[in-house]
Order: sequence, then structure tokens, then C-alpha cells
Amino acid sequence: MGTTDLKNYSFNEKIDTRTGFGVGLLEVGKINKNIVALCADLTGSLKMGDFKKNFPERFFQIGIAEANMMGIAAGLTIGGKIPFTGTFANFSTGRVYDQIRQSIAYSNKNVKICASHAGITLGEDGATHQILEDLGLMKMLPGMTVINTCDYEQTRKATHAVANFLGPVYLRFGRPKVPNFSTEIPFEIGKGIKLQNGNDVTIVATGHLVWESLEACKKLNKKGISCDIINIHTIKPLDEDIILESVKKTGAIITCEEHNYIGGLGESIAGFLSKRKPTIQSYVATNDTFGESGTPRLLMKKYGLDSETIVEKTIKLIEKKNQLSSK
Amino acid sequence: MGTTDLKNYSFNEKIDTRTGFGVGLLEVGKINKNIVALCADLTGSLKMGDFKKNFPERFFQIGIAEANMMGIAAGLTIGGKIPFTGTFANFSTGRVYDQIRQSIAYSNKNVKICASHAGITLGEDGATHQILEDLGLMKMLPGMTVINTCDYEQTRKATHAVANFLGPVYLRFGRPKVPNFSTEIPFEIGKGIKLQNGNDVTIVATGHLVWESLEACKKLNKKGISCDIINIHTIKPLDEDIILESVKKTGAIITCEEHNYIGGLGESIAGFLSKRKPTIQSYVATNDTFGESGTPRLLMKKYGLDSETIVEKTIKLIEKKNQLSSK
Amino acid sequence: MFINFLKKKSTQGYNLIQNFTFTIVKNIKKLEELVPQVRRDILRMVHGVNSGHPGGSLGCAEFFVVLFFHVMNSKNQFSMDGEHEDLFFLSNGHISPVYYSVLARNGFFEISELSTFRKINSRLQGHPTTHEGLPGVRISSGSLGQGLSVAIGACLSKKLNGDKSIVYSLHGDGELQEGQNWEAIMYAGSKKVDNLISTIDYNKQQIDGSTEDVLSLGNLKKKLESFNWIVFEVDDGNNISNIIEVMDIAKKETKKQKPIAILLHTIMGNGVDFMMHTHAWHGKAPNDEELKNALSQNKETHGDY
Amino acid sequence: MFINFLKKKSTQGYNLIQNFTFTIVKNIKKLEELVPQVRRDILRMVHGVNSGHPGGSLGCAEFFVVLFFHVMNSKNQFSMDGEHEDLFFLSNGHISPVYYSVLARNGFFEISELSTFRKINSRLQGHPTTHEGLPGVRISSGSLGQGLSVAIGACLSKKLNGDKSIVYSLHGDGELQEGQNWEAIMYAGSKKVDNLISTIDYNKQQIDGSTEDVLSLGNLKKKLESFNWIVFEVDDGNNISNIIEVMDIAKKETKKQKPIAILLHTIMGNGVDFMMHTHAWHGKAPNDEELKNALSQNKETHGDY
Ligand SMILES: Cc1ncc(C[n+]2csc(CCOP(=O)(O)OP(=O)(O)O)c2C)c(N)n1
Ligand SMILES: Cc1ncc(C[n+]2csc(CCOP(=O)(O)OP(=O)(O)O)c2C)c(N)n1
Ligand SMILES: [Mg+2]
Ligand SMILES: [Mg+2]
Repeated sequence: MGTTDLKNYSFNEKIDTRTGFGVGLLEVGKINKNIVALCADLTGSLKMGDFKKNFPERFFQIGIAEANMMGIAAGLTIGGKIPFTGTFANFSTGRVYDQIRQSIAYSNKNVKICASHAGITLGEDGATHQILEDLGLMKMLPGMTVINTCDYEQTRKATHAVANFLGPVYLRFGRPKVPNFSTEIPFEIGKGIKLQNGNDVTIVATGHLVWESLEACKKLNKKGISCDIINIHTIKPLDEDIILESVKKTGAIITCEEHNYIGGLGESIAGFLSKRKPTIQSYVATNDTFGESGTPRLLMKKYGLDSETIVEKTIKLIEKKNQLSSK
Repeated sequence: MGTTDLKNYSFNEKIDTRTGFGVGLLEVGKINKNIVALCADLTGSLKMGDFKKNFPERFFQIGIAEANMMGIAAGLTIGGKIPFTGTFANFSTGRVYDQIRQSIAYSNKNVKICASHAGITLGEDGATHQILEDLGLMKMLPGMTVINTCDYEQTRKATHAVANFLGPVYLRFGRPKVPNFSTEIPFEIGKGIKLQNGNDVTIVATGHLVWESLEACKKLNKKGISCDIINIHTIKPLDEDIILESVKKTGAIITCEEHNYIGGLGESIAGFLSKRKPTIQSYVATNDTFGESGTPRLLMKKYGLDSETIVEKTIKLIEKKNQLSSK
Repeated sequence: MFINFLKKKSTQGYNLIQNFTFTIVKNIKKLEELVPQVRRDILRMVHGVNSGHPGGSLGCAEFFVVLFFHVMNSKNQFSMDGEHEDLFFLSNGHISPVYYSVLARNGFFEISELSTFRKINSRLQGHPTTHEGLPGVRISSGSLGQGLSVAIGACLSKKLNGDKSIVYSLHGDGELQEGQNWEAIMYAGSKKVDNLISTIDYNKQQIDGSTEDVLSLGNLKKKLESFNWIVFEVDDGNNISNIIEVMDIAKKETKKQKPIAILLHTIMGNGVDFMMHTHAWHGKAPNDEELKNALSQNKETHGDY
Repeated sequence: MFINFLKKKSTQGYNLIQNFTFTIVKNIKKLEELVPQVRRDILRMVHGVNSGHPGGSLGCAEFFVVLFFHVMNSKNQFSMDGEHEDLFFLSNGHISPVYYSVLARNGFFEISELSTFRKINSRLQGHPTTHEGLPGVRISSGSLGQGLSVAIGACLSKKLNGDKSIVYSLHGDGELQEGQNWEAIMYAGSKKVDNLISTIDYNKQQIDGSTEDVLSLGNLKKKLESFNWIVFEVDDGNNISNIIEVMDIAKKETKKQKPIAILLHTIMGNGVDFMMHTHAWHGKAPNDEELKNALSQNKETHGDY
């Protein structure tokens, strides 16, 4: 046990990840004229307005018909288009799972499924809109690349990466304004990012939980606990090496995601570690419940998705690790 | 290591699990007049014909409109009906995930989603019909009970259990004829069944893989490897105790399911063991690929879902266990 | 102040006015008097949490008032099964503010509970749900396009139970772009579900603009008729007398082998001048200034929550 | 034997007849001659694996022959993008046998490959798929109701590319019960997708019985017209001349601001007396005896695979 010198991640502003998508989409649209965008009556929420304004003939307003949108996107790839679909995460996945499965994944179409308002931080609209299963839905589809970005800049970069990548992608982002700290951090699909170095525990985080884990790390450091912090933005394919290397050092792992603990990133990691190196693990995730209305901040607290929860669970996890090793 | 006296499971006939459902449905229909059945143009495949014949006014032919079927089922519960919906597993889950989510699971409606032709043993129809993600889809829904039965008799009993259970249920069964060996074995939702006692490895199996694991057990026993065999028919809620007790004894676990290894029973087990007792695990499951056309038997062989694969993976797993413990 | 005490219903053990003889309020004036109060509730709820959907809610205020205070035959005590009473399903769940206001004013729960709208730990979720046990709600909605199927299921249940009451439902016009509706429309038309009266909030607006611009519904009456529905069209769907009249006629057309649709031409944002005739207020809350202005246009007739 | 050498297409490097001048076979007699051969292929494929869907396949034999040998303007070499050639999407993927037979007979792949239908490691999956790289297939189908959306997407892509060719699609009548079709029908009608000719295999049968009994489609022409489609109806959709005629007319109606539907009244199981006019053979293979009988009704005109 011991503290370490922490890297300092600062930010100039809080800004939503979906704006990172909107800006990125406009940028890639300027670069590649084969990029087209589709939206199901949520252009403003998805921040697709600028793309629409700049490329009206490459923007397709589908109406409130998400299944049709996925099929049309699949068809658009025939003839060389690169379609980006935009709607809320629930309507991007659960509503259209079979359409994605057959017309996109099994057909191997180059469609980018871009999903905003994922998770509980969607806030006041409540449970029908707060999908906490979308990562699980998309990770089960053979051939699907699954990405969950953590801030504006990572989302913008991911949008570029996704545009240049050949194959179906699920790109998940959110609604609330969050610290934009990763301006200097490069983004590569499938490559985890080591944000802090430590020895006592591995903290793997994705999406909005990345900032929370950095906050938790600071608090834990003060308590004499040093953490390896890894940002896994690509849920699939999973960067197993960066995780394995870390847990070999720390012997304990805590996974943090805005998702049901059932079926999410945490289970993916438990699944592969159980084959390679079984490791004591703790889950910062929703506890198999639906969400509810409320402000993002209050909901993150109530559903155990904030830095305080990470701190608590980390302390307990380390206790458990020590018990196990002293047996 | 050592052999054990094996319990002998015999069968008089091979018969499909879906016939167990059809017979069970007729039986519960006779007992409880609130039970109604809905089908989306697959009455014969689902073996719902006898229910329809006996209770024509309680049978609803919905046509090829699975989303509407799920909504109608939810509505039928209002006024006290207990609806059983019937279609293939893909169209019971992936096609209608959001409808199940909102109108059934979140609304807590007493609907029984009965799904035939699950998995790769659906056979010749091929990948668009062979869902290998349905357990994962349904297990992520808060409040959903998820059951995958292994033979005719277990399916028949499960249909009774499900009829008497209050709350949404996903009941998964299959197309091919398989040994009907569990006539004497009781069925209780949420309670795993110990089929064989052994010390070297825990084999957890569900659905069509249960018989394969019993076959594997015999072969392994001859090689001097004794196996704990557990039939987990209820994927959710998971009988953690029976698994935990077993792995404390054996120190290694192999999970067998007709499902993608991503998101299935195996990951659920890795997930909970990682919290309680991290254990080396091996997966008998499809390897994140779509299926294809072929006979059930050839497909089970090609996709590594047969007893031979279980034997091979068990032997490798025990080697790994021994390496780990000798470290 | 008379109306909110007409019926007190709850599953939670509030004081119930027992043996209350059910009174259909025929007095159009009194229904009209309630409308500005419902509008105030909507505006104040949405303003209070700076989120929610005032536009569609305001456009349907008259419809909800007529439905709950004049049309529907319901019992004093709320039960999920709703046997031998008329049922209502809201498919376009985002207009929950008007639903909650009218439920509360109709005695399903305390009016004061409106203040919890969209706040954490509330029964008044952003979209209506059974999950928190709010009396009056029998299905969760919010994800569009699912409510008609559910309403049909309830119709079938009533038929099996020999229950002669009627099932009502409400749907957005943009919502009709969802294919599940057309599965349900085909089913109800072909299978002669004739204890169903489904109203469309035909305000010609949705989130991204006018429905005409987003994805035109074309001739909706012709569409529904081609699916074997009886269709009534109400040109001014914000007029209480019109709504009463069409609902009375529609009721008489039930049990005639066909489902019934009412195309209710409404004005989104009705009753607040700067919110009317635009999609801009579909899902946007007024700020303090705007609220004041909006409230000044609607008299407090039954007491704010 | 003339027809299967007309064009040789493949992505796999078979011998290609290069620079083959594309010939539209106008000779109705020759098209008619091919039909019994296609029926034989269907029957033998399905019999060979004791699974698959002969009924719908047989009913569409004439349509496929006309479409691929007369109507569609396509290139010698198959490419996924299909630029500047007509495209075809099969939405009711279960009738893959007729699709495969006609693709093979049209030179997309070796005729002998038909013998691998539904067997393990085959490119001829139970339902058509791009997953195994079979030339001629541009989308996977099998789960019903998705093909029209895909075809529309391809139409939009062609428009963006300034590609004047036409997109064809085929759909089951029972399949139209799926709501996604109505989303797509609404989209194509409202957004004026006018480079699309969608045919409905209007055989009035589906798995559980007649479409009338299962869930009636009512007046389908009226329905589609109410969604702003041009609709042609062909009373005898198993007559080659009729199909040629309607396709020629339909083609002339493209680029006129409306999508086009063809209601092709077909006979399920056409060409095999005991399979006709019933849903019984929707998804059932003939046994040895039945196959013999069925083949005796259809002459081998182009050589069995
Ligand atoms: C399945 C689904 N897709 C998208 C949304 C997001 N959404 C909420 S309301 C709305 C517009 C609905 O239009 P309409 O039914 O006309 O209601 P109005 O705007 O008139 O109130 C949309 C797209 C949703 N709630 N559900
Ligand atoms: C989404 C979906 N639901 C159900 C099925 C099962 N299924 C296959 S074919 C069929 C009947 C289709 O009827 P129709 O389109 O009229 O085709 P036909 O029987 O005339 O060939 C059904 C229900 C399916 N393949 N996909
Ligand atoms: Mg509207
Ligand atoms: Mg048909």
C-alpha cells in the first residue's frame, strides 16, 4: 500500500459528450462525402443539426420509426455510403435489436449506430428512456464494435475513428455536461488508456464513470491507497492485455460503468479473467433495477455511480483481497 | 482425482422440449381458466395446437406481429389473465426487447414469454433464426425470471411452475428431439439440480447441454476425472449457493450453454464468483459467431457444444487448475 | 373547488368518500372552468423541474378533462384489474403532466403530490409508470408506439370476462410513425375489437418540426378506414362541447364489429399564446418570466397545488 | 440449356464470359421453358435436406424467372455496391430455393452448388445471407419484415450517386403484418421514393393457414394507396406474359414521385398439383414418393443440378 504521484487531469469546461459527437460528425462529414446521417425525430438532442444544415441532401429525417431507420441505413451502405444513425440509446438498441442483428451485424454493413442519452444520467425522463442494458445488448452481437466515450473530446475523436473504421459500430454517449479533460489523450479503437499508475487496485472505468474514478483515485490516494486507473472506452473488442497486466500487479479489480452490473463491461471482464487469471472483483454499476426520474447528479448518487461509491467499494475490495491472500 | 459411482440417467424416448411445453400448456390451461395463449403464426411449431383446439376462445392468433403480441399480452393481464406468448426465441426476445422492457418488465405484468427453436439446434433455417443471445437479453431485464429447460419433462414441469408463479418469465426451449431423462427429477424455479457428485471439476449446464454434460461425465469418469454436474435451469435468479458450494470443493468450473459465451450463463457465473470466490473457468458455448444451416448434431459438433468438447475442455481446465495451485 | 372532491380514489388508504354516488358532470361550464387550472398545473410542474413536455399536454387538456370528468365510467377505488369500469391508456407518455393533473384533480391521489413531478423518489415519473404504484396508471409508457397494443389486450380481457365497459386510449400523431401501431391497427380492424375508442392527438407537430415536414402522415382518415376502423374527425379538438359530442357518438358506435378512432385536431401549446402552433414547446420548460406570462393567461380556478 | 450460360457472374473467380453483350430475353417461350426446371431445383433442394420452403418458392418461380431473365438490368460481374445496375432484395427470405435456383441458372454461381442447400458449410444458407459471400445476395433476410427498409436505403443511395437504375424487392403477404413494413411504406410514400418497385407475393397463405383466417390484410390495394403508393394488381401472377407486362408498365411509372407496389396474385405451390392452393407446403419437404410425383409434373428442360 502506498500513495503515488497522481497525474493531474484538468478541464476548462463541462460539456456534454453528445456535442462532441455533433461536432465530430460535422467534421467527418466535411472530410468524406460518403458519410450520411439519419435521425428519428431527435435531431436537436443528438446534435445533428449542424450536419443537417451543412449537408441537407446527405441527411435523412426518418421520423419516429427506428426499425425503418436501421434498415435504411443498412441499405444505404450498398452503393458506398457510410451511414450514422442517431437516436437515444434505448431506441438505438433494444427497440431495434433484431434489425441490427440481421440487416447490419449478420449482413456486415458499415453502419455507425450513434446513441445519445444512454444510462441513468439521462435524468428526468425516467426509466423508459434510461437504458442500462445497451452495452450488453451490443456486445453479444458477433462483429459489432462497442464504444462508450467519457467526455466531449473523446467522443469527438471516437466519431473520427469510427468514420475511418470499416464495419458496424455502436457508439454510446450521454446527455449531461461533464468535465472535458481528455483533450491531450489520443483515442484508438480497442486500446485501453492508462490514466493513473498505482499498485493496490485496478479501477477500470468507461463513459461517465471515468471522471468519477479519477475523483475517487484522488480521495483514495489521500487514504494511502494507490490505484491503477484504466479507461476502457472500447467494450468490444476488449483490451484484455492492459487489464491483465494491471491485475497481475494489483490482484484486485473494480469495474465502473453506467449500466446494469448484469451483462455489462464488468461481466465481460470477469468472464475473461476467469479464464486467464481469476481475480477478486467489485462492481460499480446499477444493481439490476430500473432507473427513475431525477437530476443526473442525484441519480448517480442514489444508484451508486459516483466517486464516493467507488471509494467505498474500493476500500471493501482491498479488505477482501487481503483476507483472501492471508488465507 | 478419482472416479465416483455415477447415477444412471436413462430415457425411454427422445422427444423435443417444445412438446413438453405444448403438453404442459394444455394441462395448466385445464387447471386455470385465466390462462390464455397468444401466437404469432407459429402455432404448430410451438405445439400450441392442442391448447387452441381445447380453448379456442382463450387462444389469440396475432399474425406475424410479435411487438403487437407482447403489448396485447401485457394488456390481457389487466383483468386477471395469465398470457403465454409463443414464437421462436429470436422473435420472442431480440425482435421485441423494448416492448418486453416497457410493457412487461417495467410494468411488472404477469406475462409468460415462451420461446421455442432457441439456439443453434434450430438447425437448417440458419443464423437469422438461431439466436444465441436471448439468455443475455432477458437476464439483463430487472424483475425477469429466465429459464432454459433441458428435456421434455423438465419443460412440462417448468410450464406448470411458471403458470403458478407471479411475474414475468422467459421460458426457453428448443426444436430437436433429445433424451427425456428427468421424469423423476423435481423442478423448482431458481433451484439448481445436482445430477452427479464429483471432486475434480464443477460442470454447470443448461438446456440441451445438460445431456451432453452427463455424457461427458461418463467419459471423464473413465479417464479418472470425477465431476460435479449441476443443472442450472433458472439462469435468473441464479442459484449461487449450489455453485459456490461445488467450486469450493472442486476449484474449477466449466459452464455449458447453447449461447454466445459473451453475455450468457457463463458470464453470469463468472460475475458472481469474481465477487465471492474467483475460480478458474472454462466455457462451452458458441465463440461469438453467428450460426449456420445444418443438422443440429453436426452444428453442435462444429460449434463446440457436444460432449466431446466438454471432455476436452474439462481436461484442459483441470491442467490449468493444477498449474495454478502448484504456483 | 368542487371538482377535485367528486371522487377520491387511491390504493394507498387516503380518506375515501365512500358510497359516493357517481355523478357525470354534464355542466360544460364547470368542465371549462377546470381547464385553466389543469394548464396551470402543467406549466408549474414543468417549470418546477425545468423539464417535461408542456406542448402536447396543453393541447390535450380539454380532452383529459372531458374524458375523466364526463365520459369514463370508473369506480371509486382504483384497482389494477379495473373490472367493470372503463379504462384509459396513455400511449404518448411524454404528456404525463396533463395526465397527472387530471388524475389528481379527479381524486386518484393528493393534488399536492403534483409538486413531486420528475423529482427523485416520486411516483410521478417523467413518463407514467405502474412501477411506483401511482393510482390511475395501468401501464408504463414513454417509449412510443406501444400503447395501442396494450389497450387491445385490455379489450380482449374485458371480452373474456363478459365486461361491457370500454377501453380508451390516446396516441400522438407523430407516434403513429411507429410500426407497432400499424400492427395493432391491423389487428383491431381485422379481429373486430369493438370495445375500443382510440383518440389521436392530431396536433401536426412532433419534436423536429411539423409532422408534415418530418414524415407526413398523409390522409390519416383514409389510412385508418382502409384498416377497417370507424373514424371520427373533430376539427376543433380544444372545444369541450365538440369533445363531449364526439365521445358520446363514438360510444354509441362501439360493439359494432369495428374499432373506433377519433382524430382530434388540437393546437399544441393551447391556452398559452406564445406556445401555440409550434413544436418549439414540445419538450421545453418555460423560464420564470415565461411562466408568469403563461399563468397570467390562465386563471386559478380550483387552487394551485 | 441456353439460359444458364447467358451470363456468368461471380466474385469468386469462376470462368467469366467477358464482354458478353447483355441480352434481354424477350422470348416468352424460352422463359416458360425455364420454369419447370426451376421448380425441379426447388423440389430437389428441399427434398435433399428434408427442410425448407417449397410452397412460396413454387408460387414465385415465374416472377423470379421474369425478373432475372427479362426485367433487371444487371452487370456481368457481381459487386456488393451494384452501381448503375438494377438491384433486387428478397425480404421473405424463406423462399430462398427459388432465389438460389434462378441465381444459379442466371450465372451468379455454379448450378452444381444448389446441392449444398441448407447443408453445413454451404453458401446456400436456409435464408439468404451475405455472410458466406454468395454472389447475388446483398442483404441477409429470414427474420421477416426488414427488406423493404433496406431496399429504400438502396434507393436513397442510388439517388445520391446519380444512379438511374431501379431497386426491386419481394415481400410475402403474411409478412406485411409486420409493423416495420408500414414504417417503410409510410416513409417511401411520404418521401417520394420513386425508384422502387416492390412486389407482394399475394398468395393469401401463411404458416398457420390462410391469411384471411390468421390476420386478414383486408383491402391491401386501398391500404397501399392510402400510403401514397402506385399499386398494380396482377390477377394471375403465375402467368409469364402478365408479369412481363406489369413490370414493363411499372418501370415506366418510376421517377414519378411515388413508390410502386405490385400485388401479384400467385398460387402457393404452383406447378405441383397436390401442393397448390394450401398453406400445408409452406415449410414442408416432400418425401421420396411425393418428390417423384412432383417431378413427373415438371419436365427437366435445362438439366438438373
Ligand atoms: C420509441 C421512441 N422513439 C423516440 C422517442 C422520443 N420522442 C418523444 S416524444 C417524440 C415526438 C412525438 O410526437 P407526437 O406523438 O406527435 O407527440 P407531440 O410532440 O405532439 O406531443 C419523440 C420522437 C420516444 N419517446 N420513443
Ligand atoms: C419476424 C419473423 N416472425 C416469424 C417468422 C416465421 N415465419 C417464417 S415464414 C412465415 C409466414 C410468412 O407468410 P408469407 O409472408 O405470406 O409467406 P408464404 O407463407 O406465403 O411463403 C413465418 C411466420 C419469421 N421468419 N420472422
Ligand atoms: Mg404531435
Ligand atoms: Mg403468403
